[in-house]
Amino acid sequence: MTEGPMLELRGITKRFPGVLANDDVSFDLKAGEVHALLGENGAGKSTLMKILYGLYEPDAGEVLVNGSVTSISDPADAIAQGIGMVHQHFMLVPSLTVAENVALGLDSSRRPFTDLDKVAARIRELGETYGLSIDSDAAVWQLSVGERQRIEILKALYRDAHILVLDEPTAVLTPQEVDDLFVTFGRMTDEGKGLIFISHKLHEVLEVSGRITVMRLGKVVGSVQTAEATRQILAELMVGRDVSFVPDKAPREPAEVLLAIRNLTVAGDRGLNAVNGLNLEVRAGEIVGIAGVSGNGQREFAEAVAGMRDIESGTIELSGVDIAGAGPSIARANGLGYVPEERMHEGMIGAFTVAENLILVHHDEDEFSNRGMLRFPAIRRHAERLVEEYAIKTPSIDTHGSSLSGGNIQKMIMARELDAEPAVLLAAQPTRGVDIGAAEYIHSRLIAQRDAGVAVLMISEDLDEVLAVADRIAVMYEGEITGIVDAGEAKREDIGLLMAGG
Amino acid sequence: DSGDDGGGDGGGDADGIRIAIVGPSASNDLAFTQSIVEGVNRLDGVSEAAITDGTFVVEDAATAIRNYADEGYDLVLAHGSQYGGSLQEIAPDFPDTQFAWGTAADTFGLANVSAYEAASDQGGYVMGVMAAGLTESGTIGVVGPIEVGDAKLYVDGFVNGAKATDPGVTVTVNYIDSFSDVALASEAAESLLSVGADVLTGTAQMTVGAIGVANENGVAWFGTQSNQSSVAPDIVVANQVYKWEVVLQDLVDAVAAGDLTSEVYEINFENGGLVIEYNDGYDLADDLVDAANAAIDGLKDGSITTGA
Amino acid sequence: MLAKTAIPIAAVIGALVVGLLAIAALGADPVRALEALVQGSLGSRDALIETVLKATPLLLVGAGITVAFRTSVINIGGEGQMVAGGLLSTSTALVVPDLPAWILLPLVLAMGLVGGAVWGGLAGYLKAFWGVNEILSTIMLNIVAVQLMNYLLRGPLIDPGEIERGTRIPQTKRLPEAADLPLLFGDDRLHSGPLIAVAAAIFAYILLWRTTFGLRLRAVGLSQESAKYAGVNVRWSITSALAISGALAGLAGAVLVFGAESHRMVTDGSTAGFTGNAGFNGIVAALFGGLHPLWTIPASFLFGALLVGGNSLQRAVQVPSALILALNGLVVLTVVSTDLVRRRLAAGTDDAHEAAELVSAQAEDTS
Amino acid sequence: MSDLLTTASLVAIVASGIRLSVPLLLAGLGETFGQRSGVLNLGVDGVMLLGAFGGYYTTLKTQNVWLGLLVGLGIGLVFGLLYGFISVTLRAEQGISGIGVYLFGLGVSDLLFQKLVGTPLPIPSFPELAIPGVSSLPVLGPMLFEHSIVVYVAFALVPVAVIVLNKTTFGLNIRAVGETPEAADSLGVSVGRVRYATTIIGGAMAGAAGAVLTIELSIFQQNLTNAQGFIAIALVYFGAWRPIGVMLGALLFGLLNALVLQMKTLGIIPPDASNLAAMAPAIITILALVIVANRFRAPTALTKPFVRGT
Ligand SMILES: Nc1ncnc2c1ncn2[C@@H]1O[C@H](COP(=O)(O)OP(=O)(O)OP(=O)(O)O)[C@@H](O)[C@H]1O
Ligand SMILES: Nc1ncnc2c1ncn2[C@@H]1O[C@H](COP(=O)(O)OP(=O)(O)OP(=O)(O)O)[C@@H](O)[C@H]1O
Ligand SMILES: [Mg+2]
Ligand SMILES: [Mg+2]
Repeated sequence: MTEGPMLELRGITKRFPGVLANDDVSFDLKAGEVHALLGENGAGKSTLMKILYGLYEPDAGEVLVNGSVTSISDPADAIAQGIGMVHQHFMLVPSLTVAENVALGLDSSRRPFTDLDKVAARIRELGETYGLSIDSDAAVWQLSVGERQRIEILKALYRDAHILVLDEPTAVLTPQEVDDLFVTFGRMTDEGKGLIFISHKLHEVLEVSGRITVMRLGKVVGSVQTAEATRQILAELMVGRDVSFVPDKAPREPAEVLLAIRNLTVAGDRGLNAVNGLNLEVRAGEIVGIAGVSGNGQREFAEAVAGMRDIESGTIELSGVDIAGAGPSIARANGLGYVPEERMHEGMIGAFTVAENLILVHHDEDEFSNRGMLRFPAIRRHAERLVEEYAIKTPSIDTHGSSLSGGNIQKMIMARELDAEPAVLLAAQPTRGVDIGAAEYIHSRLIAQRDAGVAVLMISEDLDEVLAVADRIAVMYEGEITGIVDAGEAKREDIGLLMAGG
Repeated sequence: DSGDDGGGDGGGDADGIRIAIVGPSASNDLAFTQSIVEGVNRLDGVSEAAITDGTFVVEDAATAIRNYADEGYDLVLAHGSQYGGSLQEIAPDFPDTQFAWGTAADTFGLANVSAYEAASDQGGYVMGVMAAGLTESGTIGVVGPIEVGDAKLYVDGFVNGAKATDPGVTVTVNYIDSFSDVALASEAAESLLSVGADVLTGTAQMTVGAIGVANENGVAWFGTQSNQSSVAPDIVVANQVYKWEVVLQDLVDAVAAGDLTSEVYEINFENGGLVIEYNDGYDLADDLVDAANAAIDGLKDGSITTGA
Repeated sequence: MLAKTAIPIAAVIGALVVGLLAIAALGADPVRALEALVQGSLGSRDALIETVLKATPLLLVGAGITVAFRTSVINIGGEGQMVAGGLLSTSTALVVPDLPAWILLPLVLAMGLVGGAVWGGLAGYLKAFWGVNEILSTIMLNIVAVQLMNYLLRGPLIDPGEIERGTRIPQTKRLPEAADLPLLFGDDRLHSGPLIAVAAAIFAYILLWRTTFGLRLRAVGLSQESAKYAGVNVRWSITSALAISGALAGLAGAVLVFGAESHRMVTDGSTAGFTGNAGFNGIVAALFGGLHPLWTIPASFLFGALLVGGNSLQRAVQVPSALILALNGLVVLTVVSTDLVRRRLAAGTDDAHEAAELVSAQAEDTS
Repeated sequence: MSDLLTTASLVAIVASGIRLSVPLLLAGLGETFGQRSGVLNLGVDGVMLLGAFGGYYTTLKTQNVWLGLLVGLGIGLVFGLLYGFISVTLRAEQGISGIGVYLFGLGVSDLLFQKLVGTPLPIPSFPELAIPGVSSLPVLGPMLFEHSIVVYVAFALVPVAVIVLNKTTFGLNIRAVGETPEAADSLGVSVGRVRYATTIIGGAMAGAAGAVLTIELSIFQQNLTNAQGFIAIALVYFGAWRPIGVMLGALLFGLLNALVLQMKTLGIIPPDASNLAAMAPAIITILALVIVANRFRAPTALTKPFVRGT
């Protein structure tokens, strides 16, 4: 039953204002296989899949399901064709229950009424068959990312999808959860379902897929049988040159403690404590990397340190001053620089110009304002300088922030934060969603800061990044630091274990 | 400028003068504005009557008044007590145009401004007399808008009339604090019924709501400002109706003769500007009609005062 | 920029055509109507003055609306805020009538600002600190304002003459001449209100795009998270945005009182009797102007001309004034409906973009 | 004060409050559907007026109140459709387009009234229905069970709305579309169609509310609703987008107005202070909300047009 592809994409081209997201892309999927789609951020993977799922109209190209050309102009068509998709950004209604989210858009056996009990029963069955257990009556907002992930897969299975697209499903999972997910993959392929698996994590791809297709800048740059692939080959295909997985950095002696966090407890959005009595010190001239699987309190921790989130108890001392709960202005006034995880929604304002974004947090300083009036000449000079200094790719300083690429948005934010010469720099997921080129640049900037005597605290879910950049690695698990090791003698496996709470 | 660019029905060349009315509510409000429109339509020697109704915005009214004057209308009626302040400023700019302000009693000492008002307290008084005779429960209800101007005058006259006839009756007045809330007026009437009122009256355009309630409950209703019998043929006893033409005719004639007038006109029973129109659909005991007529005579010869 | 003006104007024309058809259907002469519409609003010096005066409260309210909208709060409380401003400034003039003009006039205008700011700021405070949606609070505060007006003009503020004469018209006595808005050219009725309104629009522009405070407001309007990150006190910003919006509406109220021919405050029992619906129409004017204070200047003029022309049309062909109201509604609908087209064409220009983003930003803080 | 507490006046207050709340309730329930799906319609009052005139004119001509109600509902339905087109298809700014609908309805209803009717004539009102058994209860009977049929219908619609919103697939779609349209869209739910449906329901209910108002009053007049449509919108926020909450809001507002009226009738409120008393319902409504406000969140996508792929 594995002869003839169940799905074929031919010559797909998709253009967005300013970007050629997909450039004559062809791709196919056979029944019972896991076909991995690999590529840097912005390579065009999601766009291709969104076209397959009817969310975007392709400018050119055609889609064949079981050998016959089909037009998929919206998700309903895709679903009807047996195509299911687990989106990179969850497509769930937080205020609804699991069962409601699954039942959404389906006919009910008890029209016009919902038949949620039946849905729940079916969810239980599927859960057992595929190893995806979940409480159907729980409201989604109460569930962990891992659980939400399961709902997304269940939604597809419930609609008996034969073709399942999973767009970076592992980004948010613990190693254990990833293993469980792969078990589920196995059960699905055994039934002859075909899976398209998108990921940045080479070892995962190598572990689970049968075929690997690599995209770069909207084009397919290679397709290999997993058996013949290696990490190095894939990395070079992705980036187009050989990648230095480790940035060069000279050893350096840390000096006095600039950031001291004691017994910090922070409540999460759902009221439960996301950070429990956490203790941590960061010294001048060192980079402390916080490793951990997302959802272990890193976000709440970062927001608390940045003054964005009220705390339950504990202290956060910046150069000796406790700024806990005082608000972002106070934190900044005491020498904190902050590169937030929520780049788009927190670090910048899309409809503000580059120039405006570059003074967003310092607009009140005498350099940029005089008795409440903005000083445009100074603001423009400042912007020109930073764009130059930090190699921010933008048509002009009057361009809207939202029109910059992810990497350049990040550079813009870094530029703003670093130019304020902070004593302590907090960078959350600094390279998530930015391509390797920009990532290398950002890493070198962080190291330069450290060399200049700044206390750098970097939070990342990308263990390789932490290993490469940090001097000391603190592992965060369920709101606590479960261990601190020197990057020198850190072993991947040990840290992985700590990340899993072991 | 020539008068020809104003007015809908073909210029002012026909014999007779051109009148413009500016009124605050709809010209079919069964109340204040309708009364003047009907009055003007009954005037002789009028070639054209232009109407701008629903002009509750005082500034818009001022504009309309000014423009009508500007467009050469011979007589401009500012039919709203709230327009006075504006008219006082406008009139001097058009010394040859005759203005009239109603309902009011002040001409600001301007040669080309007259004022007209209704002795609505007189009608109110007479209605009160009949109501007092009609009530069996001894409770009479009044639905008022906001306690101001013409409305207050009518209500006070009504209360005094009833009291004078039978000191024993209680007249309960409910001002709903709105000229426009028909639903509230209707509930005010219900509320009055709940305390035993078996005769109702009310003034201003929102009272149609109250009439409806009176109608449903078969409770007698006394109307004012214009004939409301059509709204509730079975229960409207009588209406105080304004015959503005009675006083305005003088004004029209004067204007036609080319004179300017600065008078305060009042329509009352004496000059026949106020009339009680009985509803044929309602058979009212003769003695009450007599009582009403007696009161009217008394008011005419001054032997009775409304005390309002 | 072209799209910004061309599209709304085309929309207005479209609506007018429908209106003229309706007039023909009512048996009146549409050509005369059109003539009167244009003549009565733009055709003569007096007509122009009429239009400018009509546009004045629209511009004041509209300028405030842009500030509120840019902070992504919907202020539909303009009516009540105008009344509040009118009442406070009127009371002030009655309490200290003998002050010299150079003190009294600025004082009463300032009181207009204060009255409106309190009324609007109250809604802002309730939203920011108590989560009371501004749509609910402003609607309710409009009701409170009208009753307050009727109470004061019937009682404490009423012209003593009205009591003596027994006519009891709910109006103040003629307010001190020292508080009259100076006339610009002596003889006609063009007072300095329009200048104040234009100044207010310029103020709103400078506030929004030239000051740190405005930067904060716009940040809050586009992304509360980013604003908080930038150290902005979001609650404070929301409160002040509605207060400013209310203040300008309140100033419009004061201008109505001290620029009115009667130079007194009078009520017919409704807010509209005093405001002439400027509290609502100002929102429309602001939209005409693409939620930009400076563009709101011509937009208010256009809309003012439409209102004045509509009234003159009514007088000329004697159609019921209700038709004019319907026509205004139609104009608003056609303009707002073609806004997407306008945004598309104007896309890329900074604040078109920003206005577009605003629409999506609305959601987050509608709570 | 003591007169206020007599059963007679208590009965009057409650019965009156219930009557006053009915149009608010009907319009509010309709608007709740729209807002739950993410569409705000500030034009409710205008649609009410159009429905009111349609209902009045039909009843006047046919003397059939049910036909009148039907026509009012139908007119509302058409304008709901129109508003759907403006706000969903054309993605117009919802804070403003509703004002256009309001002005349009205010003008057109009055215009048609003047042209087609002229002097207002009375129309029949809905038959009263004393619920057998309970209506003979001493105090409660006249308070609650001697109303016209539409009153019971209006309140019966509350549980219906609750069930539709929470127990049907349609309601599920509405809630999803109002919170996370992209999620609903990704499962093949047509965001546009759902929102059209709710704006149509909202319009129809508003039109019906207007018809009920005019028929209950058995008369029409320009601006008959006197801004009740805006109050209905406010009550949707008051009720935190839940039918029960909207009902409580409508009852609160109606009862407070009835209470003030009764206190005026009983002379407890002196005429001089009566304007101040008339503020009470509005003020108390705000204060009441201050107490509950922070517990509830507006539908996330409220006033936010949906565009796929952004
Ligand atoms: N709706 C959109 N409008 C404009 N540009 C878009 C849109 N969606 C994607 N793009 C651009 O198209 C390119 C490909 O984006 P896409 O999301 O497909 O990349 P990706 O491979 O999925 O990246 P990632 O690994 O971060 O998910 C990027 O440059 C992105 O900025
Ligand atoms: N948007 C703003 N507009 C005007 N003044 C502001 C604004 N934001 C802050 N301020 C002024 O600066 C003061 C401190 O600002 P800040 O943002 O630090 O508030 P805060 O008191 O720290 O509250 P929070 O911790 O919630 O931000 C505010 O109380 C206010 O007086
Ligand atoms: Mg992607
Ligand atoms: Mg702060």
